[in-house]
Amino acid sequence: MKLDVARIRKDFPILEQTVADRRLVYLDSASSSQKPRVVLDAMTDYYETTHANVHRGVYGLAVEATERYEGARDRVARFIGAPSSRGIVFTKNVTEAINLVAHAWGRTNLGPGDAVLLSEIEHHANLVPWLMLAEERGVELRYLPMADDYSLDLSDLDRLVDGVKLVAVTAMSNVLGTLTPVRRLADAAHAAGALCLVDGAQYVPHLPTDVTELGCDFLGFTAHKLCGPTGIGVLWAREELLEAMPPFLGGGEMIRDVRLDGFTPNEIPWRFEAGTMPIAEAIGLGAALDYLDGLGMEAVREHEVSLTGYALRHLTERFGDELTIHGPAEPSARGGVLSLALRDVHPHDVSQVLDQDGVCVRAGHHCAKPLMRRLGVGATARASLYVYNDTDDVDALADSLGSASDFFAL
Amino acid sequence: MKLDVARIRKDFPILEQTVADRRLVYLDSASSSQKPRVVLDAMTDYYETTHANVHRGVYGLAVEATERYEGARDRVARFIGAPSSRGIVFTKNVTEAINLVAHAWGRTNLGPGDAVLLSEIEHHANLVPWLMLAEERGVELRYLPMADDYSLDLSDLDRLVDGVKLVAVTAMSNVLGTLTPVRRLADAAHAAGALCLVDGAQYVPHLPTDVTELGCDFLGFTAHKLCGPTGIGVLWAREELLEAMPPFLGGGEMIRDVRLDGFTPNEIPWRFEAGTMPIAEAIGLGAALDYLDGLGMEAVREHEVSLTGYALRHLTERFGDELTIHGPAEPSARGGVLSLALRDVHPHDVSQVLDQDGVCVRAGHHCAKPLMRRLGVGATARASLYVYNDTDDVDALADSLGSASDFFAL
Amino acid sequence: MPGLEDLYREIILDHYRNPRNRGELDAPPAHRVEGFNPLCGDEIIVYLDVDSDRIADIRIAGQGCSISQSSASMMSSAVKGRTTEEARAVTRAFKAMMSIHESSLDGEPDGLVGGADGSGGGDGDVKLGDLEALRGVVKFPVRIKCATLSWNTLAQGLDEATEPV
Amino acid sequence: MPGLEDLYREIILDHYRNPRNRGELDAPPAHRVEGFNPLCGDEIIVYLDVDSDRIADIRIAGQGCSISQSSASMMSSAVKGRTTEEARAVTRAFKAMMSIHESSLDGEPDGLVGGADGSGGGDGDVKLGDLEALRGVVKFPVRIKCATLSWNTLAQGLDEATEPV
Ligand SMILES: Cc1ncc(COP(=O)(O)O)c(C=O)c1O
Ligand SMILES: Cc1ncc(COP(=O)(O)O)c(C=O)c1O
Repeated sequence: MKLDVARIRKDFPILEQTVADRRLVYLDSASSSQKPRVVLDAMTDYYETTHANVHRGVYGLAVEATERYEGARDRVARFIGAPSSRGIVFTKNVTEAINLVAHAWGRTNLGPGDAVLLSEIEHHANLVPWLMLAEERGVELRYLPMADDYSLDLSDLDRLVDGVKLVAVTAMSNVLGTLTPVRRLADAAHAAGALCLVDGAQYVPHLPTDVTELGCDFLGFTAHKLCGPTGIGVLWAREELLEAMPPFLGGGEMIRDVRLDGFTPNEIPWRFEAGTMPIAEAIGLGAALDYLDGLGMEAVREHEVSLTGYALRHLTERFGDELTIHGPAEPSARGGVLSLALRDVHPHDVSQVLDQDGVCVRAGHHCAKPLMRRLGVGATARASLYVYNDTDDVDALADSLGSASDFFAL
Repeated sequence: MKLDVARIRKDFPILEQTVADRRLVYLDSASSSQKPRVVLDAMTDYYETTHANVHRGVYGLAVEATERYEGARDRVARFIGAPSSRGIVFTKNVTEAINLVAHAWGRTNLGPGDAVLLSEIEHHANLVPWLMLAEERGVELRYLPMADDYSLDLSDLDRLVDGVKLVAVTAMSNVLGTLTPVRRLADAAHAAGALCLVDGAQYVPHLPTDVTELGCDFLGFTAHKLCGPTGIGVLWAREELLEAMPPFLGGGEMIRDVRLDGFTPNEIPWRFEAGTMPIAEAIGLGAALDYLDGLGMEAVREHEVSLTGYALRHLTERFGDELTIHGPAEPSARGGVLSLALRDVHPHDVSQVLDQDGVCVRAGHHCAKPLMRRLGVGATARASLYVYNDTDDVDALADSLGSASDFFAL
Repeated sequence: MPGLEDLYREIILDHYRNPRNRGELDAPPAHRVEGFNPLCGDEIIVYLDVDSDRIADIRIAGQGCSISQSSASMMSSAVKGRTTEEARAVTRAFKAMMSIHESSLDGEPDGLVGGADGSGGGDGDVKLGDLEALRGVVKFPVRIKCATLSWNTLAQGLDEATEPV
Repeated sequence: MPGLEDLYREIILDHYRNPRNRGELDAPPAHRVEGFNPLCGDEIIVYLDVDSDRIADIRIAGQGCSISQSSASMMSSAVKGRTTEEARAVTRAFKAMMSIHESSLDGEPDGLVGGADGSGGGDGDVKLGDLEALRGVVKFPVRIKCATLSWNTLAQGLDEATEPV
């Protein structure tokens, strides 16, 4: 099944905009995706008909709000093939999800002499929480290096994984597009007696996801990158792990009983949901998953492989050595994230010129400074693709890169 | 200036609902308020015209999104009289705001032998974070007791405050409606060399707020109780305090630089905003504050004092000894939160009967179990008032309480 | 919308007003188990005197709404004098009756409650008697927790009481 | 919408292509200060040789976009050979020119940037010369940080270099 992009584009109100009489070319979905009308409607409808705080009321609205909120949890579980919704914790973004693990699991299980294996290509969200833990607890951090073909270099995996308690890696690089061998890393982690955390921020929006097939123990992702609203993310974890973890944030909802001299935490998953949660956002996330499942995640992936292939070919043909694309050459080994370097024109300047043509690409370090250093650049101009992009967008990108090249020609 | 409630009600789509042919009587705003159309429109408009991730893009949309997000920060600063927006940190709710202080300030400044002064009437959000810290660090917790007139008993304040490093209190009880003497407590804290944190979850939505007048060092509140969306809260802190605090959550945006062996945190307030923030929600919060300022917070307060007075008189006349109202008798000493006990009918059952008449009140412990024990009850039925409530709502409550009383008569 | 009479049957109100087996037992020798409903603050304390696999005595303390109190009262009548196996069978049958919907509220999510498989576990002929009156609770999903609180507490008590020491 | 020519004046592109005072100085004796733009990853390193209150030499290293690089290059030309007081005055004047809007982006919020008060501080007659070409940057608020990066770094360097030891 192929995606009908023309039809899909009509679902996204923002794409009706024109910039200087040309259509908006939004190529920054790796940073945050746009939202289809059904998602906005689901949230507005919730506020207009059902809003009340959840889990605490006997009256009709509160019951209904609770059912919709918990229904979203079930929806998330189904989307990622989780055995039950008890393993689904709502957070404000994937960053909080990873911090939750670093605090609640990390501080309980890691101390001086313990090691965590990360990779050189991680987003800051999967680096800084561990750097903080390392500093506080004397935990050792190790890094899987990047190979010259932009894949993870596993040649030293056996040595690196030996003795670690956690392997925490991204399933897809937000800079390179590289898909990492999650299953293999999870198996290696387990063989070494370690757990495996997967940062699915870039993976879950773009590929069919099944936590059992991935084989990991924790998976985090974030709604705003998969057609959902800002303000909500997800941590999935194996239930036994959640059961054994102490709470992270303290407050209402996550307790069973509170006394002036202590408290008893609630059951999972609510133990990890302190205070009033992003209720409307959970409902919006549910609607986003309905939308994506309506398109079919297999079809989404196929569309992106083919569009990425088109972009790689087209850009390479047109710009040759003028343009470096930092990432795997093979579309099936990567997602639709194209980190571009146009000669020595600074990405910031590239993006500025593109903006004049209504072409939105991100210039910067993409929250992956260690990877930037590894690539030997300060920044890249990153174009990223999603369900509403088509070859016209890629062509517009190419044309606009042409203008930038001319403008900054010596 | 008096509130025009009839006109205000038209701003809230959910209030158009009828239950069994009667209008919806929403009396649970202390738990979460309803949202006016302008707030929903502001968020939808943002998503439909401007959405992009903030702080990271050169292109037009990203710049505009950043301006709207940072504009919301300025808006919040104005609403609470903060000297600058550098002291405004967005969180997901007030619970996270208090946890942030407990972690970033608490773990740096509190250890064994140090003490924190709380009160018996706190919400779990201002208890559990400190209980967790007490358990982890051996910090001593002290409690201001509740007096029999439902005010805080300050007779022992001098002794209790002596030697503490932090006084953390609610400005208004979510169960009793009691307004606490924040200024006096802040002054006592400062005289004792301590800081003062105020849980403003119930205060900020209902009274004009000025952090300088309150005299506190930290103030937290939550958007969903003041006509704003779920998914966003605020921590205000004096800038010098924020400057000296280490980060809490780690990830993108809160850093200046990241290396494989360490990181440099960003400036305030961004140091405390890890990952993609609730952007649309910040914009919704800004719109909610515009809405409330449009009504005028003085007028909001006047309306609630007068409506609370009406309710206290009316209910007491009608039910006499049959009905206990746990809270101060004087409307000017309290907010519009009425915790009711109808004879020995369980609040859960009261609320169930009221629900049949479309009267929404909350039955439960209201996340204040220690206070419930102090009151000698397991739960109360709580009716709470806001800008869209009027005497008709109070009358409907009274009638429905009458039915409940009859239904459960022996 | 289901009406109040679906929820508050006369027999329920009767147990609420005149709770059976109310009180405490010395623990030990009796087993004492506490149950909380975090939603509403209800607390149930079940005292169990198990003598060679038979519930020789049972007492209920704590506070709660009409549904949780009457359910506890009926439970105590239903299991007093029964063997622990019989008590477990009634528990399964009762929870099966209550199992619809419990998932989506703030209790145990989908399919993890004993009920569903209990009903397929051959307890089909357990007589619920008065307890049938609680069937209407299912129409008020948020109150199911009230009805099952004492039963979950009982189940925990039975596990503790029959644990090999 | 302001056009590219508002931003990329010829003189800016010239400084970008042919940066003045590019390089390093031995530190010590020179002062070495680093500046980051967390938005885009730009890094500027300023080397300052301050000799009895005069900037005897200055060198710029690091990487960045055309705006940050040209601004650094122009800055180096503008302050080289000047007294530290004169350099501070130019800095204030430059930041005053840039101060519009900086607040609402990811730099220092409202009114806390030196610019605003600097412009009221009697630097009105400081000649900005070539630096005037950067005025167009103000129309592209997100690029203001690029233009001011080297100046903020210089300011920090001057503070360190003139600190009483
Ligand atoms: C006094 C008080 N503090 C804290 C909270 C917690 O607010 P939130 O759940 O939005 O974090 C509430 C409301 O539930 C409250 O009433
Ligand atoms: C790989 C990866 N991990 C983590 C994140 C952080 O996501 P969020 O900012 O929603 O927490 C992102 C996106 O910014 C990402 O691309």
